[in-house]
Amino acid sequence: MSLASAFEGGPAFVPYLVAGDPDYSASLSYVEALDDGGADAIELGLPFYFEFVEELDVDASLVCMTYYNLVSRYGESTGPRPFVERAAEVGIEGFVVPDLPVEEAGPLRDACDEFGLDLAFIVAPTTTDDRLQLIRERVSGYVYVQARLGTTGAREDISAQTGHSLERLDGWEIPKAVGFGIGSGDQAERVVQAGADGVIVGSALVEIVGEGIETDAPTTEVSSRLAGKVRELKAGALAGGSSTNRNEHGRTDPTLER
Amino acid sequence: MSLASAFEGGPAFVPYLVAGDPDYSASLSYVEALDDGGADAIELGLPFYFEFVEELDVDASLVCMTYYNLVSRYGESTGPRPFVERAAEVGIEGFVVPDLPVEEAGPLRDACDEFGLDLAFIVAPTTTDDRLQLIRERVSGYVYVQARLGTTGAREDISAQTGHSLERLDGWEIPKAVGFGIGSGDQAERVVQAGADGVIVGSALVEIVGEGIETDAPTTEVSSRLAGKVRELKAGALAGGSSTNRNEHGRTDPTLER
Amino acid sequence: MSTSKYGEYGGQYVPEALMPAIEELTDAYERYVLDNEDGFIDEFRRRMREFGGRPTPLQYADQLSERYGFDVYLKREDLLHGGAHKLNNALGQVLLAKYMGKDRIIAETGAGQHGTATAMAAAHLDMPCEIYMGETDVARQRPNVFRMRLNGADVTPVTAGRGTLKEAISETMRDWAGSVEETHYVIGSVVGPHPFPAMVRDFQALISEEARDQIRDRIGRVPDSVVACAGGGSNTMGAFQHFRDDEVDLYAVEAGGSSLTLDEEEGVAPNSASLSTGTDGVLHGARTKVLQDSDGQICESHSVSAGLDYAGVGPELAHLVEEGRVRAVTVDDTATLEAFHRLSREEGIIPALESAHALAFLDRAASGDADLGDEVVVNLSGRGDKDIETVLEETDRRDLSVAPDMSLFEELGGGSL
Amino acid sequence: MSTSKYGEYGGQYVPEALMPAIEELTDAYERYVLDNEDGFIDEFRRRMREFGGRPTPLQYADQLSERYGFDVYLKREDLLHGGAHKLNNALGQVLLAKYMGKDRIIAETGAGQHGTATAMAAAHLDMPCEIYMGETDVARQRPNVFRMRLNGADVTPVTAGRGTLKEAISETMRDWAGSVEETHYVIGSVVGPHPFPAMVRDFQALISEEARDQIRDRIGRVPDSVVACAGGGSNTMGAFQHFRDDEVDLYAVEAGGSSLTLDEEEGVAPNSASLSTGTDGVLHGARTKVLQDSDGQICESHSVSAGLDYAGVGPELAHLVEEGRVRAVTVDDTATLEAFHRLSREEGIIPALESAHALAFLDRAASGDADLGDEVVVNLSGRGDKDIETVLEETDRRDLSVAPDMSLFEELGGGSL
Ligand SMILES: Cc1ncc(COP(=O)(O)O)c(C=O)c1O
Ligand SMILES: Cc1ncc(COP(=O)(O)O)c(C=O)c1O
Repeated sequence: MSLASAFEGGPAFVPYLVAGDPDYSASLSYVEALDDGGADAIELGLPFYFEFVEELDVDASLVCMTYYNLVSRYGESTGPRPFVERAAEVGIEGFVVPDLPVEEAGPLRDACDEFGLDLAFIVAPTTTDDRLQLIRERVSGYVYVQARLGTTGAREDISAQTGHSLERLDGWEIPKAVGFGIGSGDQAERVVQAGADGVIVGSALVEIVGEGIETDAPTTEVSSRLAGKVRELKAGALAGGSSTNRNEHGRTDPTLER
Repeated sequence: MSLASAFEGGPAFVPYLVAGDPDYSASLSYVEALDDGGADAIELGLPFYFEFVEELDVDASLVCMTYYNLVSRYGESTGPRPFVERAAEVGIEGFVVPDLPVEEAGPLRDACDEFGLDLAFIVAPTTTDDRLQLIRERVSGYVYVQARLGTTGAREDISAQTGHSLERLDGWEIPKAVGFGIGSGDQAERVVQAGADGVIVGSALVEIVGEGIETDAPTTEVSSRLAGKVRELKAGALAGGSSTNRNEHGRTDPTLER
Repeated sequence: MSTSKYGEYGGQYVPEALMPAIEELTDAYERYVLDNEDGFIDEFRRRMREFGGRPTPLQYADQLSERYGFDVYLKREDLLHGGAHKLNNALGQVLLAKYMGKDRIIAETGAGQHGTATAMAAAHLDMPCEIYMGETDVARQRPNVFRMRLNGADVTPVTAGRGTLKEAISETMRDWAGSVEETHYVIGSVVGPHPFPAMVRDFQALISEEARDQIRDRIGRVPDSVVACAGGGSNTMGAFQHFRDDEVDLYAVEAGGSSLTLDEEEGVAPNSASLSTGTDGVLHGARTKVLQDSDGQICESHSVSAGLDYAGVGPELAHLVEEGRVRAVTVDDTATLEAFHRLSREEGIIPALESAHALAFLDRAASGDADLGDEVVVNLSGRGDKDIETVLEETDRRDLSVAPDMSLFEELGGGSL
Repeated sequence: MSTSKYGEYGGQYVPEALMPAIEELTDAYERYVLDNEDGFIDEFRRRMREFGGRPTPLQYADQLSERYGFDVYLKREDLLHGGAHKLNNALGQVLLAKYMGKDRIIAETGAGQHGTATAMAAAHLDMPCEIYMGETDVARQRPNVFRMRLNGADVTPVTAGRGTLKEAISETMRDWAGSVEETHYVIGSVVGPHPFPAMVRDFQALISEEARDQIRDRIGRVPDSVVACAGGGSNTMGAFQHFRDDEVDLYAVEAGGSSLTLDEEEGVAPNSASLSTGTDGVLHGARTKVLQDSDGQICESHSVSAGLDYAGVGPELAHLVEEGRVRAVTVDDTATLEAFHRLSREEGIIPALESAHALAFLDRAASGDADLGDEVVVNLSGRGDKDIETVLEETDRRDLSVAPDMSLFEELGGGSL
């Protein structure tokens, strides 16, 4: 099994939510709502409880996004191996660890290989060519293309930025999912038009959960808002996929390469 | 006219009050009450208004006690001469200036001589023999013998202290008035027994005025309390005078010597 | 080339977007700080002398020496501009940012000490400066907020979470991740990803460079031991650095708070003793000793002293403790308050509560807990003006014989300070 | 032999009971301070170095120099232990008391700066210490009260009169008159009867002794002018002393307050400019320039800066102004606040409001009011931590373009500082 397969049915939509936000049972519903809305993979901010994943009933691939301290502290022995082993048991297919640059990723990469999980890395606009090379050697599942640096500022030029970023990954045989500040179906569409194999959406969804807390909305209502947003974004991504000659931007057959 | 004459009728009683405390007219009454009570001379804390002295109807000799800044600032020209001239006009007979040591007293001594006024100096327990000599040369009217240093501490040994202080003035041909913390007729008596030619009482009277302010007592009541206290003190002084062979302590005929 | 690892500790655990900034900074650190390119170090030393007030004195403490039976020398970082050792680092980094061509400074602050030092350095070097501070801290550390504002810094209250240091750090990181090209992030201690721990140590090493010369001038040899408090560990590493190759015992005194036992249930450590009680983890960009629960969740730390109240510690210091070169010890809040009052009263110096931890350890040593030898240097990392309100409150709750009676002044008008 | 008179000024206008103490002190001053008997001056210098933090730097002020078009050097007395030049004098006198065999220290204080310096010095030298302070001042200067208490000093609130500095001085004098044998009265400036003005000047002269060497090292010559604020005038005399025989213009900057015109009716001077607007009189034991009405009643003085808020001035300084050697100038409260903000913001140093007067005069000079020449030394007599609350209030009342916007922080919890 490989995360890359989540990208096989055309442009993938990859939403992000935090398990346990605002509480355990509500977030179960929310994550399931993402699935209902048509998510292809779900990045799950996973503090530490795997029982959450066991209870979860979703079709989408599950990616665990968490800080390296939690990964490396789990279980009795030191290092990431126990965490990865348990993640594999509950059906998690891969990891994104935002504070783990590729240089420090050796132990986690090894554990993922041992248990057949993917390890995605982020590529930022500031990533140097030297480091791109390192990342290419170690990434699996998909590469997370960070669309821009700050979250503030004009969002209009997102497709131009994305196009530029994707050009640097020309020839990489791995799906490229673009994220960071994407919030509407329209933006999703343009990102895919610019050549992305998938769209990652985080803060726009976390905001919906946050509003739910503020307005004290029932879980079902928040869930349906989430599912609606997911449908909008998914539709945007798909629209982007059909309106474009995607191979022009170097998309290749998304198979696992390591 | 000389202040020394106030000491001629036996042990003199020299009370002190501040003109204008707590207000102009009340303090007029209070000072007159001191006179009624039998004061021989009155040390008047005189901030700056001479009209007060002009209105005052008393028999006792008036001594002006004030800070040197007020003495030296009065009138158009600098130096103490204008102040002394005006003081002479209103009938003041002499000065005690507590912050003017004998070394700095040249200009005031000259002005006093010009207008026939006395200038008393204080002798403290700490005054050195060298300085005693200087004071002896420049003092007139009476010498103010400071009975002790601090106002706190045991008051019982006041006569011993006083006896010791007066011994140092043996042979001075000028009345010796003892003051500082004397508050009862009994103390006045013992001070005179110890050889003083006069008793100066300040804070015990100022306190009566202060109590009057606090209890909002009518001026007449405070005046009568003052007069009562003055009578007690005066009686004590006189008792001390009659119960003692005063010449034993070196008392001489109190005539002006400079 | 500088090394990014100290045994098991250190490293560069940062978001991808920051890696180039970290590499650029590493390069600048090696060129300017290590190789004095363009005379950077000369200018740094000159400004620390003229603006900062270096060298700070090494003072023989008459009363403490008599009390303890060994010679106590105080390294007087409290006399540095701003009132603490913090300026050594803040000025070094702001100056480095200038040499790197950056034109904006950001920093996080908790209690405000690092923020004020950074704001001062930025004003001195004419650099725009923004300080992130949790809104709870903004409200309870107002004098420091005003100081930063007076120095022309923008203070941005962070409203997320509990509104304290942790959220302020996240927000500063977020800013940096989006502004790395023109912005330098001035970290406040020997923590964070390489090259920060090494660089901050090198700036703070002025302390031991001077102290070593000063004590040798005085007694003709190095001391038997050096004692410093440890929060993140910057004054600590600065005080130890030039004594590391000598036969000198090095003591890092941590905040023992009210207890050394972690409350797993609540995720709360009633202390800030990460060297003494922490476990290996990754925090703020480096592998180090961390106060965390068994799941790897970072604990809330606690100390009477805001500047020590931190769940991690510098990776190099963690390594030195692991190696046995540095001894990590703790003193609790009460012993610290006693030491605060003792120095104030007997030596006429009101120490920072942070520094009072180092002083409190002298007392423990004198009662037999450690043999510090005959000649002891204590780093007095800062002055305690900022702590007076806290000390009054905390003293009130305890029965400290050494504390002065303040009851008279409670009667006389005016509520708080 | 030391001289007690400076032209018309000076002298010893004290109660008879104190004359012996004054003579004893004069003798001690001549032996220990002037003749270094028993190595007094050596110990004084050593303690000022190790405990006090001397020498303080002479700092080139980059931004101010650029702004004004002449070189501005700041003599950084703000870095002295305690945060102001006050310690030079307090430590000198407490040490002298020790050499004289006294075993008790008393002092008066108004805003608390001199009191805190004296309390620190007394704690350092292990001398019991009592500070008299008007009860109104106790209530409004609580942080300083706490500092004194922390340093082990007794603080005795004086309830007489308005409960401010004047009453505190009287009460201290009363104490001294009754305790001269074992007690030394540490006066807070170059005021009072001889030998105080000469002695305090000599202790403070460390400032110009260092500054003269420092500026000559820097520019190879003495400066064109030296600028210092003047309350009682101790930092002033200290900053001028070693430049008196040079061709250097000396400027004493007084507090112009809100107006230079005396209100005869109310007996109130809305300024503290005794050199500029006062008349000859006798105050606190010396003949000098005094703010007084035509009857010789001392006026209430006023200044935004508590430390300059005094109706008299040192007699020697009055004489130097009379002679034309020193120029007395004034700046008002508003110009002072602007200078406070300017230095904080542009140089990263928060000055004492007292010192901000000296800085404000640079601005006046640059706009043509005085020709300070090319090389100007300004005595930065103290740091402004103590003044932050006052500055916020006073800034609020005015419309100062240079001041930072604090409104954000008024919304966020917590009332006053
Ligand atoms: C005076 C003082 N000492 C020590 C510290 C602790 O920091 P570090 O351990 O990095 O020296 C602080 C932090 O604010 C401080 O203000
Ligand atoms: C910082 C500072 N500067 C100046 C002064 C004024 O005193 P002087 O004129 O004696 O230097 C004071 C008095 O408190 C002060 O605190």
